[in-house]
Amino acid sequence: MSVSDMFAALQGALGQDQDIREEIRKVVQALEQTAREILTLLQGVHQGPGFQHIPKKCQKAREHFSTVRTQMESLKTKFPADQYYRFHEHWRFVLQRLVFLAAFVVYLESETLVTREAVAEILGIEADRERGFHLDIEDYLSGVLTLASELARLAVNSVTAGDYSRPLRISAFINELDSGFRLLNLKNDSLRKRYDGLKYDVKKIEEVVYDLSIRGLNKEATVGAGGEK
Amino acid sequence: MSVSDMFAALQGALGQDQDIREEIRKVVQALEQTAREILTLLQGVHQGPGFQHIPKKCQKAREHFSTVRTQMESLKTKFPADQYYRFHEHWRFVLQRLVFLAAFVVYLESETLVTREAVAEILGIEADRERGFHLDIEDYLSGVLTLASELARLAVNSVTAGDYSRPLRISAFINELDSGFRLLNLKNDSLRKRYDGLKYDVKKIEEVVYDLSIRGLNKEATVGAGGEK
Amino acid sequence: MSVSDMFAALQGALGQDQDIREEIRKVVQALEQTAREILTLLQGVHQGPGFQHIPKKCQKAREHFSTVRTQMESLKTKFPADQYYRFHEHWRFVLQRLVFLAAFVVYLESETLVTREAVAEILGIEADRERGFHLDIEDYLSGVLTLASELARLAVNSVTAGDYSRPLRISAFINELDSGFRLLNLKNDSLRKRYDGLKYDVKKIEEVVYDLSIRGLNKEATVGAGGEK
Amino acid sequence: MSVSDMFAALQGALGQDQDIREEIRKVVQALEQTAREILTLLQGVHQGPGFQHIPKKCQKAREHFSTVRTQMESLKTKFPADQYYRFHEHWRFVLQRLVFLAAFVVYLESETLVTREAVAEILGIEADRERGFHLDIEDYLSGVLTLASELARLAVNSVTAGDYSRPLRISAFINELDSGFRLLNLKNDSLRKRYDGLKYDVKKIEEVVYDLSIRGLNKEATVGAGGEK
Amino acid sequence: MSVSDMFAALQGALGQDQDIREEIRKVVQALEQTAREILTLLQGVHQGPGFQHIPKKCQKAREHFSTVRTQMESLKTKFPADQYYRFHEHWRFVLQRLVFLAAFVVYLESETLVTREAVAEILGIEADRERGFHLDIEDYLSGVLTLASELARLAVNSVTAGDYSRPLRISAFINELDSGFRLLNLKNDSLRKRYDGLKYDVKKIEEVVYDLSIRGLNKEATVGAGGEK
Amino acid sequence: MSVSDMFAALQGALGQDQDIREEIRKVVQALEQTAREILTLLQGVHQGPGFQHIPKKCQKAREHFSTVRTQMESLKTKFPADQYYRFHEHWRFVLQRLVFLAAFVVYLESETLVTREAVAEILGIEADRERGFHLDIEDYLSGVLTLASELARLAVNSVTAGDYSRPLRISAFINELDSGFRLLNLKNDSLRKRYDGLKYDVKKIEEVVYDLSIRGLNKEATVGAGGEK
Amino acid sequence: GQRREEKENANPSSALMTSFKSFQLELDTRHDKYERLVKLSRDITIESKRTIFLLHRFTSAPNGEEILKESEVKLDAVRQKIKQVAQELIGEDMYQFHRAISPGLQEYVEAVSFQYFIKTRSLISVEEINKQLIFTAEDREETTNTTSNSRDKQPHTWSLKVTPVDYLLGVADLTGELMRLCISSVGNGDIDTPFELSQFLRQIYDGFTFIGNTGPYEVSKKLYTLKQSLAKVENACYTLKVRGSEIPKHMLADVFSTKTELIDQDEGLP
Amino acid sequence: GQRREEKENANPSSALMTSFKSFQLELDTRHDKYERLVKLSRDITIESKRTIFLLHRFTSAPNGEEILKESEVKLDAVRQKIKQVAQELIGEDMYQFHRAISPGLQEYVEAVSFQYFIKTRSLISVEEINKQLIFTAEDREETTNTTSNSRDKQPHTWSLKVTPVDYLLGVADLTGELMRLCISSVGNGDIDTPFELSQFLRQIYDGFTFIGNTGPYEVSKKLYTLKQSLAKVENACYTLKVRGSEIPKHMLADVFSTKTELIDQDEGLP
Ligand SMILES: [Mn+2]
Ligand SMILES: [Mn+2]
Repeated sequence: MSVSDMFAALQGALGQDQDIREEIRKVVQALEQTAREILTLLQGVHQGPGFQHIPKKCQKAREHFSTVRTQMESLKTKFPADQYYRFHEHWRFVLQRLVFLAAFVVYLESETLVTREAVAEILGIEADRERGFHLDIEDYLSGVLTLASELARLAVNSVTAGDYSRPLRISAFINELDSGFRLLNLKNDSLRKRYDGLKYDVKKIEEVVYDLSIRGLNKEATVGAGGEK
Repeated sequence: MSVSDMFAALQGALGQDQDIREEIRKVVQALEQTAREILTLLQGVHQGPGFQHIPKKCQKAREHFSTVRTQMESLKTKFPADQYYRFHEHWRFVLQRLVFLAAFVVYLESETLVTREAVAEILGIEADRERGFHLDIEDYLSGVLTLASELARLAVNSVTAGDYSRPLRISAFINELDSGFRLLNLKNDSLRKRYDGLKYDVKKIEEVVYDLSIRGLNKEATVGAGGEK
Repeated sequence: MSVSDMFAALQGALGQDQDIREEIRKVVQALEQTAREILTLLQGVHQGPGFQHIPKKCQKAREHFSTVRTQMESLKTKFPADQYYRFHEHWRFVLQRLVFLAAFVVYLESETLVTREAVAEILGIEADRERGFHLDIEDYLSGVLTLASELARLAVNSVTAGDYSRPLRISAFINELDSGFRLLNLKNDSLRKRYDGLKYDVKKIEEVVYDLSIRGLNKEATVGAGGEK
Repeated sequence: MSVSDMFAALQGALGQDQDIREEIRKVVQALEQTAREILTLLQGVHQGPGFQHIPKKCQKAREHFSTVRTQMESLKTKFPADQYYRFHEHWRFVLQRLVFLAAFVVYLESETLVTREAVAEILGIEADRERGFHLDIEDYLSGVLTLASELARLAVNSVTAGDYSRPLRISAFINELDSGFRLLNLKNDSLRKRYDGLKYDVKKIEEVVYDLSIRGLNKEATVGAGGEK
Repeated sequence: MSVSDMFAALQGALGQDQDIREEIRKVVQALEQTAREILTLLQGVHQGPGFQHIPKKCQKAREHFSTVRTQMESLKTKFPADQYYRFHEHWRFVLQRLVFLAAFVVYLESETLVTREAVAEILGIEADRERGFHLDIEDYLSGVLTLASELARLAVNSVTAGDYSRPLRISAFINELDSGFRLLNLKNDSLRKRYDGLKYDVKKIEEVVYDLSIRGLNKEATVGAGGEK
Repeated sequence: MSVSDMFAALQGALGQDQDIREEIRKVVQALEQTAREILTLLQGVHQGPGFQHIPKKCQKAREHFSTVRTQMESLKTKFPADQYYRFHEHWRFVLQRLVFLAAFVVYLESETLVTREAVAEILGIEADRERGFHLDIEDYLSGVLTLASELARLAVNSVTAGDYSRPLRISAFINELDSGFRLLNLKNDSLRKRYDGLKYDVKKIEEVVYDLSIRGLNKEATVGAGGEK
Repeated sequence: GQRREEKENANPSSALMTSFKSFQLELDTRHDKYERLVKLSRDITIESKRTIFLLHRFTSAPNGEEILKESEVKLDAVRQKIKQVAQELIGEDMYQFHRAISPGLQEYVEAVSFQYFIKTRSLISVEEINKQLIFTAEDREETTNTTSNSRDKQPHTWSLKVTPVDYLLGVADLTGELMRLCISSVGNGDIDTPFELSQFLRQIYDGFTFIGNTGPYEVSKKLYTLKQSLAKVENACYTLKVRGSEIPKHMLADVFSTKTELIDQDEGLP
Repeated sequence: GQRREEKENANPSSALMTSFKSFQLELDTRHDKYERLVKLSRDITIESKRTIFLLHRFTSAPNGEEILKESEVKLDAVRQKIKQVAQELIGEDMYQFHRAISPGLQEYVEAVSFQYFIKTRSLISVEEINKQLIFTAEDREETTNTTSNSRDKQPHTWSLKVTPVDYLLGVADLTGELMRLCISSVGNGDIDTPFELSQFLRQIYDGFTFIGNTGPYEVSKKLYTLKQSLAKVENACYTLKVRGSEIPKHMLADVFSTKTELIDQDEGLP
């Protein structure tokens, strides 16, 4: 093989990489659009009347997630399956956001923490690296931390909407989450930083519970909550 | 699965990543040591008497490369095969240096450019990503550019050692290399920068050829070179 | 044409550009001065007694806007009409500030969002690019986001001043604004960043409403508000 | 004159300059030490029991300022009077800090803003450039902005210490300060930046007042304050 | 005095300062323009044929320096004489450049180093701080270092233009300069850094002289030079 | 012990440390001055006539080293003997420079590499850490690398001065040095970086030897050198 | 049901929501146009860079004319892209989108002025560049036929003007390419080009010095690199001169013809 | 053959080569020691960090004593590592290797002072810390028995002294952990700890203010973060005070016992 043949082949390989990145960028943009639509849908729960329509909103969000799955399917085809980490940065941000949205839907439906497996299924990807396009563990955790923030806000707005039991349940959930995170020996700087924010969410919710307690509204809540279920 | 079980599992995964990096670093250090030994060996060619012992030096270097292959074998076992690019930065530098050393040996032996396939074989890795731990194309090119610099220096020292034909042959080789690189549409900043250096190597060698020409030593060289082969 | 003639011509073009910019800077400074005066005037509403004089303050601010219109008239003459975006950066900041001030006045007067057309009229410019010096849509939106911040602060200070109904009305207004912004597909970095700040304003106001709710002051407010209108 | 004679003469001049700077640095270090002592002393007011000892602390601080004046007297002798701005950078930082400390003492004593003339007198320097070592206007303003921050913190800690009236008075003071700054046409980058921070202090104090108001504690405060005075 | 009266007074002082700076900037811009013209003029000496016109170019440059002196005269009137160092940064850069240009002219004319006194006279300012607007010693040295760089370039281009004697003279001159600088005890960071560059200029010129020597061109030069003088 | 007592004690320790550093800085300044004088003296060898006075220059330099020894004696008294590395950074730079200067003198005298023991003796310190204020091995090596650079320059200037044998001897010396350094397993960043520079010195000298070879001047040199000794 | 639900958030038919829907449309239109222009600009950049790479082969190859022709074809393709830019900008204030297209235009200036230098050994003017960026309807018909007929009837022209600053920045980068050209000329035994280049680069350097800091910051920022490039070219000339000094000038031609033969021989070998 | 070949480069028995071989030995010995110390320091850092994580669980768990005990075990393990460091430094100038071990020691100071605060609500002194870093031979025997007998016979002690600067930097970082402790105390309904913490942090802040810029740069660099932490704690106390103001103090206990019950109930659920 002549030197110039060798270099022509090399040139081909270099160009290919650029093309792949361009393709990935396009799909990621579409994913961001879908994520924004789901967000808009779910924001409604914070407002007074929204509390009554949570199930319907969740159902609608579930429909949007089928679009996500189609887009993810497309994303997977854009690059060789075993080069996930070569291009990771491109979809990292939107994936964390989608994890949050899925976790929010699951929480609203069942008041439980979505597992990594379940969220992967909702997004149409794998929980396990060996099995294909997967959900990186740090991205999962990052999405879960965003959920905690959102729930702190939801606790405040529940009170405004007259629902005094929800903050107590959120408080228990967030406390459990906090215990979970304490088990982790976080090294990663950005994740550690975001985790520090969790303490403020815990504190905020605790203050709401405190406000309810000193007014005896927590008891009312327990009764009310009992009746609601 | 309880939240705390979930988090205990997550913690395991996070710790694993750190361990892998630690392991990789160790093997890379050993590779650097071997690379330095090969370099010391080959540096001898620049000095007067060294010119006569090129074949023996190449042979010895070849032996060192078997150590490299063993170390590479060990490196491959340190991380999942499909996460090459997750850890690429760790071995990038030493790999480029080894490419240079292999290319230098091959040049000294046969005055040809080692192909990507051949260098991969010398290092005990794959030229093709699909087949396992491979030689990234940019790393290969970077090593080749280091070779060009070394040859410019060799041309100068050949003259001092009274070998007037070698610079002419180096000149032809480097010119061909330069033509090859011109075929590439380089985007990558660091590679482009290193490629700019090639022009200076070409220029330096050309100046040597020029010096020989104006003294008529190039003709002497052609004769001498003919006899030598 | 010689190289040096060519550069002399280029130098001429560059010099002219500099002169224009100098002229623009002077008018913009005057606009900033006027904007600062309007701001000082409107800041008064945050303080206790200020709440009673809102209408008067608005009226006074309206007078200052006639100065703004005169200065804008002067600004338009300083550069070729079709090169608005060439010099956009110079007046961008002050224009956004003036949009905010106009939007604040309009909100205080009628608790509505000023339209782009209306704010353009108040500032003596066009809403439409084709018709002359106009109000860029992103500058309009940026000014509106500043209004949101200011209203969050006003909600806090209303409570201090004993007006419990205003925060509820601000909350409804901000929520509507937030929904509106969520319709937008923001790309622009600085606007996007400022929009991200909106969620803190929303949260702050939610917390004020929460504080009123848990103390039953929101009902009091509604009654009071009813009576007030 | 030979080149080496020229340079020998130049070295003389350079050496002199360096000696002056060395001397200035020493006095500035002493000033910093005194400033630190005053700061440590005044920090005590944030502590619960410290509130009762404010007058005593102020008196003690006043004593330290006589040390400051002695040190300033020494500083003035270290360089030719008309080269103030040549060495300005050396004492700029400590001077701003001393202005803050003097302003803090004066505020604690009388809840008023110290004038430039008064602060210059406390520090044993001139308010007016023509009359000698003076207090640069920007350094004065910078010190005043530090005071605003400190008062925001004091408002918070006053509430914690059970003093509900002080935040109301601080709020009024800071509002007046804010209006004052709005009269200025700041260009200087660092001062402008620091001024932008003032609005956070204003907001922080407004939120403290809000928290007191919504709980009716501001009325309690007014009553208490009335009794206290 | 009320806070707002105080700030109104402060604004007066701040405005004045800003006006002075504005005025200074304008004159400095004019000086930069003149400096640029002199530079363009002198750049011609690097051009092959330019060597013959050095005297004419110097003469022309001298004429431009009379413009410089007029502009300097104007600069002096823009601020109180004893606040030189307050505004030093504004003209520092252009002054260093003018020192370089004057030193270059003087070198081209007489192959000597211009003294601080002489350069001050050429620029129409004082060498001595006590006597008025003066040339700061570090600015003088900085300009001289720029000269050294320029001469290294000139040595190279002289050879290209076939003048083999000039590099030898430049080499002697630069060596003397280097010895001079070694007498100085430099602390100043930026000047020190620039001085570190001098050794590269020295080395560059030594290499030029070397290239001439090894080819016997320096003897030719001496002969030629002898004849030239 | 109260917190404030603890901090008072810490402050005492820190103050002491500062005093020691201040003392050290003063002696180091004096050493720098002496080093600069030796440097000025030795720089003379690069210039034409300097070649003939090498022995005299070396002798003079030797005298300056007795000043160095006195200053070193003083340095040793400034800090506790077993805290050498606590303050190492202060004298590191000047010590490396002095090593270079001593090594240069020794090379000029005998064309050998000064040993660590010998250089320590010249500087009046120990080669061995256990025996007192010693010469750190990295500082020794760093000084030797500076020597290599200086010799590359000397090779160039020897040719200019018509001494064609010296470059050949320097070349042999530098090659030996290079081999020596390649034995070392350098980790330390700054030493490693400086060592990387050695290859440029080697290359430069190789090019000088090349220039001599191609012109047959190296043979002349050998003859001349033989005769010279 | 759905209607009611939407109401929960905000009334979709409220005045505010209506106006935000119109904002959405306006912003999306603008962003889409901007995106299209960014993509065109990227294409222009890539193709211009490739043209420059191609032109660097000019010196080494004996097929100079072919390479020039090929570069002309490539630049024509780039100009077709610029035409698309021009069409996007009809009725717009071009400065609104200037940031999107500026990098591409600068790279085009670099490429076209490089080609021009190789052909004419002189600097192309900004007017000359802009002359080539006036496109007529006929050009358009060739590429896009889907547009309405009414427009096709009258002869249209679209044009785009490279700004002085874009031109200057492109020329500043050109000097880097010229430096590379110089170094490889030496590497190819071409002894005239370096001297021509040093003279040419000095003129450009003088031009930039003359403009100095009156231009925008980006321009003055390039001055340092420009000076470096010039120094490299000057040093190359110096080396040639110094080495050439050792033999009479008339022998140089011989030296290089020998050299060319040698290379030709080498190329003939397997 | 081999001998001759080596000669080509440089005479391996020349004085220069001999001394460079000794340099190699010396440098390698030093670097190896440095490397070992860096690794020990990393282990110390990691284990100290884990101890801190563990101690943060103290507030939430009812099993406080257990956690304290567990932390003591962990810190003992850390001290065993520090002992290894001390052994490496026998006969050395510890400052030569200070940069290698400083990060680990700082983190240890942070961990041990955190534990000390939780136990005693006061600041551990640097003397107290150093007292725990004196190790005797018996300690050594437990872990390493491979050393020579001759040494074992005489009772040895090794010690390491944390420098004032390491201590200060560790304490500065401690304040960050204390801030986290404060925020989560509020989150756990503990209303006393925040007030204690604010007082304690203020003392430390005053201490750092007192030291100011007389210490090295790293210390003054921490001042800003320290101030932020203090502000966060002060704000938390403020919030508690303000919210607590709405009910009579004697009722607070009720509020929180209710709260605890509620959580206990929750934990009892499946
Ligand atoms: Mn380019
Ligand atoms: Mn920590």
